[in-house]
Amino acid sequence: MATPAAAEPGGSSSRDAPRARDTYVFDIAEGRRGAAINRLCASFKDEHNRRDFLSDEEAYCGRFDLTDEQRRAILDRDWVGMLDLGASIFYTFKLAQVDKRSMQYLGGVFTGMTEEEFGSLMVSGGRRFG
Amino acid sequence: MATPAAAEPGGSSSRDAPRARDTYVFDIAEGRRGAAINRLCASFKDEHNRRDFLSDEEAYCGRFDLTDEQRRAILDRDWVGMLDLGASIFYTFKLAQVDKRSMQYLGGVFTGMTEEEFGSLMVSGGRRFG
Amino acid sequence: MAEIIWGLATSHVPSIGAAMDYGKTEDAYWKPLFEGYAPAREWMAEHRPDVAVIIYNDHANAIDLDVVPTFAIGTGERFEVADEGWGRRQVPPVIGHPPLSEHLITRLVDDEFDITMLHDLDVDHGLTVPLSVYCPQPGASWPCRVVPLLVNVIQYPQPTAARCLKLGEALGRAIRSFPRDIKVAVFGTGGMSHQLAGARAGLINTRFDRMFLEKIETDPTSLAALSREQYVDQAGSEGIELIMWLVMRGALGDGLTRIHDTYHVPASNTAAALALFAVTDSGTPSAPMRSTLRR
Amino acid sequence: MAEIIWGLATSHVPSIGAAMDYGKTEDAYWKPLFEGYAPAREWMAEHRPDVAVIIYNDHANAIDLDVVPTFAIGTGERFEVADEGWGRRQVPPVIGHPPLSEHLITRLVDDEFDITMLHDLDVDHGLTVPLSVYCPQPGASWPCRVVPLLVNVIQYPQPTAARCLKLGEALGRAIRSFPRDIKVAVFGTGGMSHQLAGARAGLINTRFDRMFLEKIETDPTSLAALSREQYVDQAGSEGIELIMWLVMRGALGDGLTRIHDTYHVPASNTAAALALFAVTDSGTPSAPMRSTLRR
Ligand SMILES: [Fe+3]
Ligand SMILES: [Fe+3]
Repeated sequence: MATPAAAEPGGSSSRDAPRARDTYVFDIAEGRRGAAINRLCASFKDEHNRRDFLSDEEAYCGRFDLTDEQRRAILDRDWVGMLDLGASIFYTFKLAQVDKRSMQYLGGVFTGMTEEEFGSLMVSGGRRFG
Repeated sequence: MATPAAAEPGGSSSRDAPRARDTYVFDIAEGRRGAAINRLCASFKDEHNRRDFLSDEEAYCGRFDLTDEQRRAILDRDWVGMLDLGASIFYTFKLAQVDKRSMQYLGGVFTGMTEEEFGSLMVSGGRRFG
Repeated sequence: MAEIIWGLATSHVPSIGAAMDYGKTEDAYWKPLFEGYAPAREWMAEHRPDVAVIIYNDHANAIDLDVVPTFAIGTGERFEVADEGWGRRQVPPVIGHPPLSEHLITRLVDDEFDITMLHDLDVDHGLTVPLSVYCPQPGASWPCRVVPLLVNVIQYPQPTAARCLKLGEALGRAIRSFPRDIKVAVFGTGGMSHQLAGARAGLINTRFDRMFLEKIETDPTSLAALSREQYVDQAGSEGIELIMWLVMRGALGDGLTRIHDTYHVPASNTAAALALFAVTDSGTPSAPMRSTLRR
Repeated sequence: MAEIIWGLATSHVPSIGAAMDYGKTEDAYWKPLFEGYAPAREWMAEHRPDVAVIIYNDHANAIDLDVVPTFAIGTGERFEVADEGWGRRQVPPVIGHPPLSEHLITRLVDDEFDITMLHDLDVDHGLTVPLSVYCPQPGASWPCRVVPLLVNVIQYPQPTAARCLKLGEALGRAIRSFPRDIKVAVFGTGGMSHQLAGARAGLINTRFDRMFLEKIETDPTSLAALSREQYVDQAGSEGIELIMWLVMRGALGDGLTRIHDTYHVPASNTAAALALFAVTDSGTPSAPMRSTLRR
């Protein structure tokens, strides 16, 4: 809605192209849609919650008002799916950290690369658009 | 600080004059000073907390970071004292409600009247100043 | 496009709600106030809005004491009735209008108002009592959706009265640019003169209140020129709530007619009033019914 | 009266803090960035402020996700370092300056900025990494007090760039009217171009960044004219953080000299930069040292 890019799907010419939208606009409606995922991820600010989650992920998910799709996306670590279901990267990154995954790993997921490929691309100056 | 009235003490010609300041200005510094009292009173939004408080007031006070003076003011229902220690009437009124005390009762306390006297004065048009 | 059809200014004293909830409106203490409401209620019942934008303040209930927004808008689909320390009022939950909330926030932020978004909000007497003043018998649900707009009137520094009037003007533009054909009412709540604490507790300033009730229609700019210190001094430390009437007034614009008003002392420790204004520049003008103001 | 002595624009990427915390600043990956910081750090070490006003955003850490203030100021005596989901950074707690916070809030609210007051606030990497950029070895305590000023850059609608520049101008007036002889530095944090999520993840726009680094000094008004959509489009969905540099820039006023700047790609997934400006109209002018910007 806000940016022209927001509504456009990601590259579509290849079967391997990531499903991620070009740019996510985290607006109020998205925030409402993704609130349960974000709330779950926000809870990882407490060490105690991180341990609870790791010891029984399914049970931990039960504490939050997740849709089945959202629960699935969390348990499967479907990073694109979580964003498509309204989550914000600032929250889902906390889940990635629980998994000891880096932002380069996530960047790779969003763009169909390995963590190493994505990291090298950043070192070589990042990705240019427009 | 904000209003001229704020800094002036209440009527001072009589020994019976209330200790209350004319007008409390609940500013940031006051809010910081009175935070523990306000936090305790805010907790009464939960029925469960109201019951806990009534069953053991001293223990309940222990849950909050009150100064000795603040704890004393709460336990003694020193309504003027609480405000002088930084509380806001919107919070202390919740404590009054736990005691089933009305705003007219508090008005009486602040002005050196009984609840009935204060209520009658309101019905007759309230108190004029200036 | 959305249309603003009327604006209501009303006190929001908890005991006014309690009088309705516990069937005391015919008691000698309360009867004059509710009789004063009657003509406005009849008129409003014939002019039902789809949405009410209710300008009010939270009274240490839903908003954490460590977070004090100057202006905030609730975005939710539903607002539960708050437990303010003595159990919840037995009134229906308040149903929101998320698309309108989002539209108003975006327009106001673009218009340089620094709105706080509240995505999860319980509503206290500041909002539910005005709804009851509008609609005393809602049954299972209120007759309109609600967008809550909250103003800090409790902790110094409150917004200036001038800023509140400007917010109202921007709010009016924002509502009227909402691309759906809905009818909107705007509520300005709180006041009139009252002070709950301190040696001046019980303060009532009828002269100030009458002046304010008159000028809210005819000369809101002069009310916007008063400082927060003047409000506290003249109308009491809680009478500063009157700045919220200016938000409503700003939203209505200049084409308005007074339908009704009433003024009564006391409701609990407060001077209670109601003033109802029809917006006449974007609909059929409504003839005023009667005013109790200058009797 | 208080005096603004310098302004620092700096990225606040968590991994910049981690590089310092875990002794990696000499690694090939990080060395160029930290070498770029060195001249600015030397100059700042010789020009110590009493208080830093740090404009930053919380990243889903200290502020509940249901409350999104457009602009907020922390009022506390102390701000704990937040646990962002991977343990707290081992840096000193941040000590506040309540009288300055209160003064700024009152002046800004009177100046029609609708500030949210935050009376209890943990601070995340958005604030602590810039402190480390300023002072890499604080020991047991940071060398200055801090007033945090938070901007919503995460949830649409963010404040406009124009509003941010105006807030900065008002902030400058508010700081300079504080009646104590203290020296104040202003930090604008975040940026430069980066996008963390979506098919455009990894976006870097060096052309835009260089333009921004230049015009933040010479033509901030042109940067204030860009829409939030242009920021997101050009600098990435997280690059919109750059609007916070405009708050700092507005506070400095027109008499400023660039002391140093540096630009490096990448810090994690971000284009990282630093730009340091001395305020010259209320102190002795400082000669610029060197600029890596237009090398
Ligand atoms: Fe009120
Ligand atoms: Fe950031």
